[in-house]
Amino acid sequence: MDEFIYLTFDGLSRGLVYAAFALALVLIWRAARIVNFAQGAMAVAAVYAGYSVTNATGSYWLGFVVALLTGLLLGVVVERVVMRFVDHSSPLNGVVVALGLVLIIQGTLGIIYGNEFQPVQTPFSRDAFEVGGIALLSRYDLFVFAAVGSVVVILTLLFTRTAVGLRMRAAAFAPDVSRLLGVSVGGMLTLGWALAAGVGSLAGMLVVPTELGVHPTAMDIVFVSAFAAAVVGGLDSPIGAVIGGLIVGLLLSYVSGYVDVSVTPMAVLALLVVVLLGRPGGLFSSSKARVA
Amino acid sequence: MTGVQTNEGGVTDVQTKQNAEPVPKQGVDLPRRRGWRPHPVIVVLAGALIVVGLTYVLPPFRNYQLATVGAYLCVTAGLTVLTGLNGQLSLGHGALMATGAYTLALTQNKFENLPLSFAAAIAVTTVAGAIIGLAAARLRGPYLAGLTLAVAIVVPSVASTFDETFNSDQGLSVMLNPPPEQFPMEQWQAWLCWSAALIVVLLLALLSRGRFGRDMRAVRDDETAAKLAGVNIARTQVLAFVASAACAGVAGALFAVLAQSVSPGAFPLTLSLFLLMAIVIGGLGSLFGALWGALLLVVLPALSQSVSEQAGSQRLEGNLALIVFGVVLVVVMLAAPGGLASIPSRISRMLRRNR
Amino acid sequence: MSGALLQVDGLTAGYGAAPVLHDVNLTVQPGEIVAVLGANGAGKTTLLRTLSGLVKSAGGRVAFDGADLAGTKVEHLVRRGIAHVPEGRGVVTELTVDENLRLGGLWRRDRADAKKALDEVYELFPSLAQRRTFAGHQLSGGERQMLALGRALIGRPKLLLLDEPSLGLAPKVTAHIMTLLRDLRERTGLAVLLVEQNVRSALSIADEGVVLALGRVVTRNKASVLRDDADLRHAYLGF
Amino acid sequence: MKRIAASALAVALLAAGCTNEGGGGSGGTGGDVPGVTDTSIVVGTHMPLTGPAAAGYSKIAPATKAYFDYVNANGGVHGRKIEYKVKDDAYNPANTQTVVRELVLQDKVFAILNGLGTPTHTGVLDFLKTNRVPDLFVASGSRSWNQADKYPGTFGFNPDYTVEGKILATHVKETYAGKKTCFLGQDDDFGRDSLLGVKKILGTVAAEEKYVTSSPNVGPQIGAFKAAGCEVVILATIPPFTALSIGTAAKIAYKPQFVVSNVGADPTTVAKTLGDAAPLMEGLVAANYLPLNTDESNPWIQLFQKVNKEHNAGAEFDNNVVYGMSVGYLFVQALQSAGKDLTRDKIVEVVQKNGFQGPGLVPLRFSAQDHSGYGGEQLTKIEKGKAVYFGTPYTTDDGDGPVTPYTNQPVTPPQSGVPAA
Repeated sequence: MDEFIYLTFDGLSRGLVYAAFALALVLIWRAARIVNFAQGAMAVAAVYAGYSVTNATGSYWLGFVVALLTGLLLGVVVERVVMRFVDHSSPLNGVVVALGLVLIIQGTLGIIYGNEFQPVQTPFSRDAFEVGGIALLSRYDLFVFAAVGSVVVILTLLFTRTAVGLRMRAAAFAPDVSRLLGVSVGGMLTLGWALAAGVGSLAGMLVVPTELGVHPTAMDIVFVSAFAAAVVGGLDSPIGAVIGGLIVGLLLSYVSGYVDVSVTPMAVLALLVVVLLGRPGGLFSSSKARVA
Repeated sequence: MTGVQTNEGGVTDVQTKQNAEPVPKQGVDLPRRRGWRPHPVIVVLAGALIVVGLTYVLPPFRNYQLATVGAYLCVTAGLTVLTGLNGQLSLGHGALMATGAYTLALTQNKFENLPLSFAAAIAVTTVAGAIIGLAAARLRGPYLAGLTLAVAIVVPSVASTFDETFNSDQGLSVMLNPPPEQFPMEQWQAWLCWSAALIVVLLLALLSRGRFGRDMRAVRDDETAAKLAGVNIARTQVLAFVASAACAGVAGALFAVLAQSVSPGAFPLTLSLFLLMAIVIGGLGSLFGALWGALLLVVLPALSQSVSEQAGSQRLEGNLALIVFGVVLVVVMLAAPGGLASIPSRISRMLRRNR
Repeated sequence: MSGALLQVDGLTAGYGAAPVLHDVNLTVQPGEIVAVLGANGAGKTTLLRTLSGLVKSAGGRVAFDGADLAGTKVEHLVRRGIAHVPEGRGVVTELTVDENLRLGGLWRRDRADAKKALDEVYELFPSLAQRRTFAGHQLSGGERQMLALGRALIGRPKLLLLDEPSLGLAPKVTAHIMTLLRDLRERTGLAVLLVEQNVRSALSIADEGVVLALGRVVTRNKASVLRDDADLRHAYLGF
Repeated sequence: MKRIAASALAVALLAAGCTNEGGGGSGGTGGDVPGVTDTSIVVGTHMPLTGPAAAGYSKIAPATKAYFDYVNANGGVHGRKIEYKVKDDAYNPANTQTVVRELVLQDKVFAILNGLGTPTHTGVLDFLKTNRVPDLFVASGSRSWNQADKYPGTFGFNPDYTVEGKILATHVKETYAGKKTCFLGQDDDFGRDSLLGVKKILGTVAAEEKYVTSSPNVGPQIGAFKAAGCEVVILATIPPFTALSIGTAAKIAYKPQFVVSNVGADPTTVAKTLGDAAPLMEGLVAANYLPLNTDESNPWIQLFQKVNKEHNAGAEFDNNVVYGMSVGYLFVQALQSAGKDLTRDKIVEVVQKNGFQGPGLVPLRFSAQDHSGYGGEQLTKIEKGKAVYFGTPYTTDDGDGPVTPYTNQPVTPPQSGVPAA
């Protein structure tokens, strides 16, 4: 029972990170009908930027802010310089270009920072509080809860309560109509990428310190888990992404606790297969064929 | 698509019209069929002659590289058929290669019979390909890419979960008898790899010329139209996946023989990305482009390695190749979605237009 | 022809290599309703899409209010006073009625007037007011058409490009919409370029008609004349 | 037609590739020993310079090269300068195949020196044997290198993992008698051989767990140790996983005594990974067989620091640098012993003859039958962030031989820093 509680909290904490990352995927999917396979690499690049600043200044928070800003900027650059010019007649094209970006970003990071795991600070202790002899949550876990929670709230408010949010939703659902109504669809697309990449870099900042450290390929497996989370939730649904993230986080935590850590990638694959073949629309949307 | 994003199946009702407009398919076209085309058998025989000639001229290390090109050609040719002709994107071919490689290693270490081991490798990979293909046939674009990406990531996990069989990260060594005395090792390796590669290419060429090839292209271009024309879509897709998986199995087995060992580290995610790059650059859909791709997979890393050696920078090694591959991939996709193999025909079309 | 609100000269356009429109000329005067008629595939929708920039023109000139429209971005068109209600109404089905309507006024600097225009639309279409929080996909075809029309009006346009408003609607609803257009013209001086398959109802309110066939203008004349031209109707309009 | 034209192009590409290097290839003067001329010896190695396994290891080859540069600056060996070709294999066995072939077939190296990694190097053993290339001082403690009959040209360097396991376990048995001892090992020869050694001494452990490098999370394993009430945890881990284990234990308020394999105990590397949590390493017990980087009074360290400053651009001086230079020193010793008429057979012969005295705290085990490397280790403890030796060095074998203290005094380096002939 102790272990179950520990694994549950651990899973929720990881799951929130996957949720944030899945949210980033959903944002871009909704805006551009592209699954951004470069999301992981972009997040790692942002984490490296934050890492450099933290090392240079000694301030975690300055690095944190820089990482998020780098994420936003990378989103803008990737959309404006590359994705905008992708021929969308085949959905393969966007995927292939994103994978090309993965190679470019990982190679560049390797040249700048070397291909070694670099330890990353955490702003709060990762020692767990014990309640009744059971290690539950660390301050860092609470920070993760708070950070991802704020992002979800901020995004919700942005999309439902602001004019920009209305424009972004309209541009995503009906680009042509939106343009006829004076919405700069290109601008919204750029904004969507920026937001998504910002959220992705937040997820990166949160997850990297809990693993071996930052490395050009540090997010590869995280990306797959987050993709699974997004698919579980239905790629179109932000709420689904959050729930999907938690499901994946818990699943991985239980599998690693009760079966074996090395089995977790297989568990992700199994989950993907089951959801994609069983409920093609994700668990939270009406079933529709997965034809992108 | 006139710069307009399309939504999933009619979410909004505004774009019905432009969807109906004839859009020139890009990125997945075969090179134009112009004039006389030699029968694949002739091309493959010519290729065999060239390769045999080369193996006598080249120094041993170049022969080894030549062998590697041949091994890569098996998988790039298979992927070309899958992605280029049938429009399915797979990032899981690295994992399928691993399947072939491990099967070869296990069979070979047990029976020490190379032809038998190859047969086993192909058989097992074919089965694996059928399983993934059945799932793949129900998925499109990014979903398929994501699922196969997960397959690619899962290789080390399988190797360590079943470590009694696969020996975890360390992998297995492959017991091989040395080639007959009179042939140098590397020459023998080149012959082995190229015999396999040319057979694979010949079979794929014959396959894509026939009815099955037409079906694959029809499914790629327009599933609805293909269905109306009586093509069994799911069967075509699964068969295409199986064929290309078998090719990946051959390539994996060849790599196991070349490396005399198999381990998860030899089949990283980057391998699958590199394969994708190879076929994109080679011009999706052209078997001849697959040769270009295989060649680049060997030449580009070697070139970038020698550049980094000259620059004296350790960090450039490996990473420079990644960047070069990535940049080439992005630029080719943005500028010439048909890939390098389509560039000659693009240029000639441009010239004709300007006259 | 000076003083024309919309002046189209020699417009050629299409998707890809083959043009759909060939050398199209037409004018719309302020406060005038011009109907564009033609069989399916004649290029009517393409004409509207080219005017608003969704389809790139391959030649010719379009002037609005005396200024060339070339190079105007699609999203800036509405600022110039042109509202385009696309075929199929272009209601963003995932958004609510209220959100759809607000979307129509987001570009306006004059927030107060945008709000006022919104209230006017709700007055004009009471059924929409009752369904403010309904999602677009929950509306009937007629309501969607009203929503799209109302949303266009929030921008207080000078010219309305209206694509097949009657498509899929019951005759009664169609008649209601046509009456509405005429009333609007009377009250606000709104000019309308109306693309219609339903020739009868289009000509019932139009001042002038333009007949397209295979992307070319075959006839331009007073609506009353076209109504009575049986040969023309048989040749191009199919009734 | 296009096909044929492009085939021709492909041929040209390959041909262009081979003319590049053609000239320098076998350019030996006098004798026909590959890689050896009157003025130079070319040796090569494969190392992970990039990729996840590069951490720390990428510093070894440059250090070896720096020591060779130092020797070259002091006149070389028998008038020959040593040229060291370092190829990146990114710890990918397929790449190792390619780069080792390139070194042997194209660069015509005299020998492969200190090739790193068990899975990577295992694959090239047969190739090196077929081509009769000496395969010296492999950088891994696998027992595979010690197969004198099957691979007569291959020699190890590191004490093998079983030897190390026996020595670590002996310490545990003597110092923490009666305490519950558990074991976490990497899921390959490293972890398995180490556990084998540990069990030879302790008989059994209270709990044994393993990990794979591809899955950076040891939470469940450490949790299991805590649940089992382990008081001593022996780690056969690489540095990132040592750090991860220590950090994870702290996270769940679990503070056992860690006893760590030399492979994963370099304080500089582990501390870097732990970052702010580096103080958690205090009291950690590990083992080593070479002088410690922080022991500045040691004459070997003084020599290596000087070399590091002069020829390695003052790279951060950690135990990987000490390791790399020790390898270089041993190779130069072997070359000196082999004499002026250097051949491949000759170098294998002198390595088997052994008798090398260098920075190592214990003797090398080389003989005609035994091709494994160092035969023992001495324990270290981390005090105030620095590792220090305590007790005496021990030697043992990978079988059931006893673990015995080794009492011979260490030698000091020659004045010149270059071993004499």
